[in-house]
Amino acid sequence: MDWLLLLLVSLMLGCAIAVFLLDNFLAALAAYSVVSLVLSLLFAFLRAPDVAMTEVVVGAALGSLFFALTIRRLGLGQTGDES
Amino acid sequence: MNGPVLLIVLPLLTAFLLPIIYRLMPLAGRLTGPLILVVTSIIGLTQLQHLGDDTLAIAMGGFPPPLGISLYIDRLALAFALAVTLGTLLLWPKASGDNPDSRPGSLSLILAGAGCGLALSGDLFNVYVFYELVAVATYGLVAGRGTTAACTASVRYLIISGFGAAMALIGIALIYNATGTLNLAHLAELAPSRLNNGQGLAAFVLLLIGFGVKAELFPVNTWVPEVYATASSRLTALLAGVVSKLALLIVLRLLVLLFPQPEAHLLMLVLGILGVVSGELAAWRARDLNRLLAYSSIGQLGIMFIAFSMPGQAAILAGLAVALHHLIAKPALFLLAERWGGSVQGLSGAAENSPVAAVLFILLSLSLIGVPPFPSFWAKLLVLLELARQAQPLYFLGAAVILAGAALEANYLFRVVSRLYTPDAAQPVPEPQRLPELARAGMLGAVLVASIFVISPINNQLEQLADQASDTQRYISTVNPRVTP
Amino acid sequence: MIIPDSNTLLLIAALGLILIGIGGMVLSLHLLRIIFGLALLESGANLLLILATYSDRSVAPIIVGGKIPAHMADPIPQALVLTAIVIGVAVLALALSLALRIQRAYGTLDVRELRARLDQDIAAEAGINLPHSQDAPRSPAVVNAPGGAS
Amino acid sequence: MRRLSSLLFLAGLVTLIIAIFQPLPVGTATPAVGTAINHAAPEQVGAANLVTAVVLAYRGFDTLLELTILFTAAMAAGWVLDKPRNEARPDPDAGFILLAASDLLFPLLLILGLYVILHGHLTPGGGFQGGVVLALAFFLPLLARPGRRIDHQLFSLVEGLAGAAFIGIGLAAMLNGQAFLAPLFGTGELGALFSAGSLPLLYIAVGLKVGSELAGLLAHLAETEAVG
Repeated sequence: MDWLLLLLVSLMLGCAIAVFLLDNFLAALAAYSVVSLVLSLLFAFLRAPDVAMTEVVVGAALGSLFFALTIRRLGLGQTGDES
Repeated sequence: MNGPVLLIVLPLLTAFLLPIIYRLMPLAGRLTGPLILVVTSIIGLTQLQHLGDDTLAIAMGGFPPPLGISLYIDRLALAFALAVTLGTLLLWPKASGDNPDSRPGSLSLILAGAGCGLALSGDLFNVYVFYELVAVATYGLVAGRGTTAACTASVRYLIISGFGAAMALIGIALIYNATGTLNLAHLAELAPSRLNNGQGLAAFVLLLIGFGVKAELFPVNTWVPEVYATASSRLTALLAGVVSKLALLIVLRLLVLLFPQPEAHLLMLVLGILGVVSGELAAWRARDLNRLLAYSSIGQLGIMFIAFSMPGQAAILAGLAVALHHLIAKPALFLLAERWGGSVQGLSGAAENSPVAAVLFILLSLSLIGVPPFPSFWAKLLVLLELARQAQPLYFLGAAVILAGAALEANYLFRVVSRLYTPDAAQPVPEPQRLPELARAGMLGAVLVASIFVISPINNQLEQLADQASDTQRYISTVNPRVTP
Repeated sequence: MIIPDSNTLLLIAALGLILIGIGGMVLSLHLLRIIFGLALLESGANLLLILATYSDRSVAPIIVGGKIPAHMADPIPQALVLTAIVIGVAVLALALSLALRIQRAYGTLDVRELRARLDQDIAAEAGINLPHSQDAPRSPAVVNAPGGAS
Repeated sequence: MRRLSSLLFLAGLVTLIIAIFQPLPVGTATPAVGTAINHAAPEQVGAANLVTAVVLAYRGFDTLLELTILFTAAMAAGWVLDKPRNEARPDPDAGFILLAASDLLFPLLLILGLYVILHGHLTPGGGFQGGVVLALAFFLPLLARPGRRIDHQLFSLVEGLAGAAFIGIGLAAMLNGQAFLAPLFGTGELGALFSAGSLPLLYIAVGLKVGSELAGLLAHLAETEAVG
C-alpha cells in the first residue's frame, strides 16, 4: 500500500514540477491534469469520495478545459490545429 | 431576531435577480439596487437601536453553534455592517448613459452583502468564504472599468489576493488540526490550551498574510497603488474607506479571541511600523494625487495595526477611533481625486475653478494629519498615549514612527494644497469639480466637522464598542458552544 | 530503502504541492504559469485541510443501509474542501478571462512587461512623463511572448 | 535584482513553512465537532451522505456564498470578455467523429448530471458535480460546432432564478419561524430518494445554477476573439 502511495505522490509532485519546466503550454496543461487526477485518487484514498468526485469533475475536467480554451485562444498551443 | 441575516441575504438576492429585472424594466432595474440598500440600512439601524447593550448570536439553519455556522452580533459588528451598506449606497456606481448594464449594480450589491457578512460572521471558514466573495466582487468591479490598465491591475491584485487566500486556508487547516472546530467562540474557549504554541502562532501568521491583503498590511499591499490609480474614484473610495477596515476588523477579532500571545502582538506591531514607514515615504515621493492618497492610506492602516497590536481595551478604543476617522476622511479625498487624480504638477491653480473643493481638500488634509480641533488629533493622541504606557521598548519606536509619519503627511499634503493655489501660466487650469462627487465629499466633510463638536459622546460610544470587542468571555457565553460527545 | 509511513507521505504530498505552487508563482514570468502555480497551491491547501483530521481507521462518511459505522471520517473538512475547490475554479476562470483580455490589448503576458506597461499607462493617465524605470525591459514594444503571437 | 529578491523571499517562505509543518500531527487529531455531527446528522437532517448534510444543512450558508462567488466570477468574466467574436470567421465544424460523439454524449451527460444531482443526499456527488456535468453536456455541442451560439439570455435567466430559489427556500424557513436555511419538510426515511427534507430541492437549485453559469462561462471563453 505504501509503495503505491509513494508512486502516486512522486508522480504527482513530478508532474507539478513539470508544469513549470515544460516549454509547451499544452504539455504543461497535460501535466496539470495529471496532478489533478492523482490528487483525486489521493482524496478517494483519504475516505473522501465526494471530494474525489469534485476534484475529477471540477479540478481535472473543468479547470483543464478552462486552461485549454485559454491557451487555444491565446494561440500558445503550437500544435497547429488553430485555423 | 433574524433581522441581521437580512442585511446579508437581501442584497445577494437582489444581485441574483437584477439582470432579469434590468431586462424587463431598465428603469426599475436602475432604482432597485439603491432602494434595497436603503431598506437594509433601515433594518440595520433598527437592529442597532433594538440591540442596545446586548450581544446576540444567530445560529444559521437552526443548528446549535459549534455544529452549524453562527453569526455574532454586537454593536461593533452592526456598526461596520451599517458602514458598508451606507458606504455602498453613497458610492453607488454611476449609471452608464445609454446602455443600461446590470453588472456594476449586481457586483456592488454583492460587495455590500458580503461586507456585512464579513463583519457579522462568527465562523472562521465562513469568514474566509465571505472574504473571497468580497475579493471576487472587487476584481470584477475594478476590471469592469474596461481599460487594459484596470484589467492588469485587477489580475495582479487577483494573484496576490489568491496567494493570500491560500495562505489563510492553510492557516485554517492548522487551526482545525489543533482544535477540531471552526466556530470562533468555540475556538476562543479552546485557544488557551490548544493554540498557545508554535502551531497556533504559525496559523496566526498565515491568517494575517491572508486577511492582511485587503487590510493593506505591509508585505502584501503592492496592489494598492495600482488598483487605486486605475479603478473609478467611487470604487477606490469604497475600497480604501470601508473594505480595508472590514479586513482589519477580522484581524482584530482573531487577535482578541484566538491569539492573545505577546508574539502575535509584536508581529502586528512590526508589520504596522513597516507599513507606516513604507506608506508615508512612498506617498511623499508620489507624483500623482491618486497614488499619493493610496500610499497614505497604507500608512494610516499601519497606524491602526500599531494600535491594535497593544493588548487591552484602551488600545482597541484608540485603533477604532483612527479607523473611524479614516473611514470618513479617505473616501472624501478619493472622491475629490476623481477630477484631480492626475499629476500634482497639473493641479496648478485648480482652486480658481473649484474654490469649495479646494477648501474641502484643506479641511480633510488638516484632519488627516491630525491638527488639534479635528477628531483625528484625538484619535492619534489616544494611540500615542497608549503606546507610551507599554513596557516593551519597540512600542516607543511605533510612537516615533507615527509622529514622523504625521510630519511627512503634513509635508506632502501641503505641497498639494500650495499647488492648488498657485496658478501656472504655462498650464491650463484643471476642469472644475463635478457636482455629484463634490456633494458626496462635502457630506463626508460635514460629518467630520460636525464630529468636532460631539467628540465626547462619540468617545463614550467607542468606549462601549471597545469594551464589548475586547470581552472574550462575553463572546463565548453569548454564542455558548456546546458539544455533546 | 525506508518508505515513510503513509501519513508522512501524504503530508509531504500536500507540502510539496504548496511549495511547488508558491515557487512557481514567484519564479515564473508568464502570467499563465503563475495562474497554474496558484491552482497547484490551492490544491495543496485543500489536501492539507483534508489531512487535518484524517485518521486511517475511519470509513467514508456515508451511511449505507441505515447502520451507522463506529468510526466515520470527519465530514467537515470534506465539505470545506468542496467549497474551496469550487471557489478556486471560479477565481481561475476569472483570472484566465482577464489574461485573455490583457493579451488582446498589450500583446504580451510577460509579467515584467505587464508591470512596465501598467506603470506607463497610469503615468500617462495622470499626465506624468515617466523616465525609463529600472525594472522595465529595454523595449516594451517588442512582443516576445513564448510561442509567438503570429 | 528582482529575481534575487524573489529567490530570497522564496527561501524564507520555504524555511518558514517547513518549520511550521515539522511538528504537525497527522492522524492523531480528535475532530470533536465532526464526530458530534456524525452522530447527530441522521436524526437532525436525514441525509445518508453526511458530507451533503454538512454542505447543505450545517454549513448551508457557506454553500450559498460559494454559489454567489461562482455567480460573481462568471459575471465579471462575462463583463471582461464582453466583445463577442466577429462573425466573419468562425472556426470550422469539427470532424465527423467529434460531431457524432457530441450528439451521442449530450443526452447521456444530461441524464448523468441529473442523476448525480438528485442522488446527492444519498451517494457521493451532488449539485456541484452534477451541475458541472450538465454544463459540459451543453458545452460539448458548442465545441463541435463553433459556429453555433448558445442562448446567453436563457442561461442568465435560469441562473438568476435558481439562485433566488436557494435564498427563497432559506427565507421560507424564516417565515416559518425557524432560522434562515433551516431544513424544511421533516427528515423522511434515511436512505430513501425522497428524504432529507428540503435538501434535494436545494441541490437542484445548486445544480441548475452551477450548470447554467459554467455553460455560459465556457461559451464566453470559447466565443471570445482569438488573439493569435
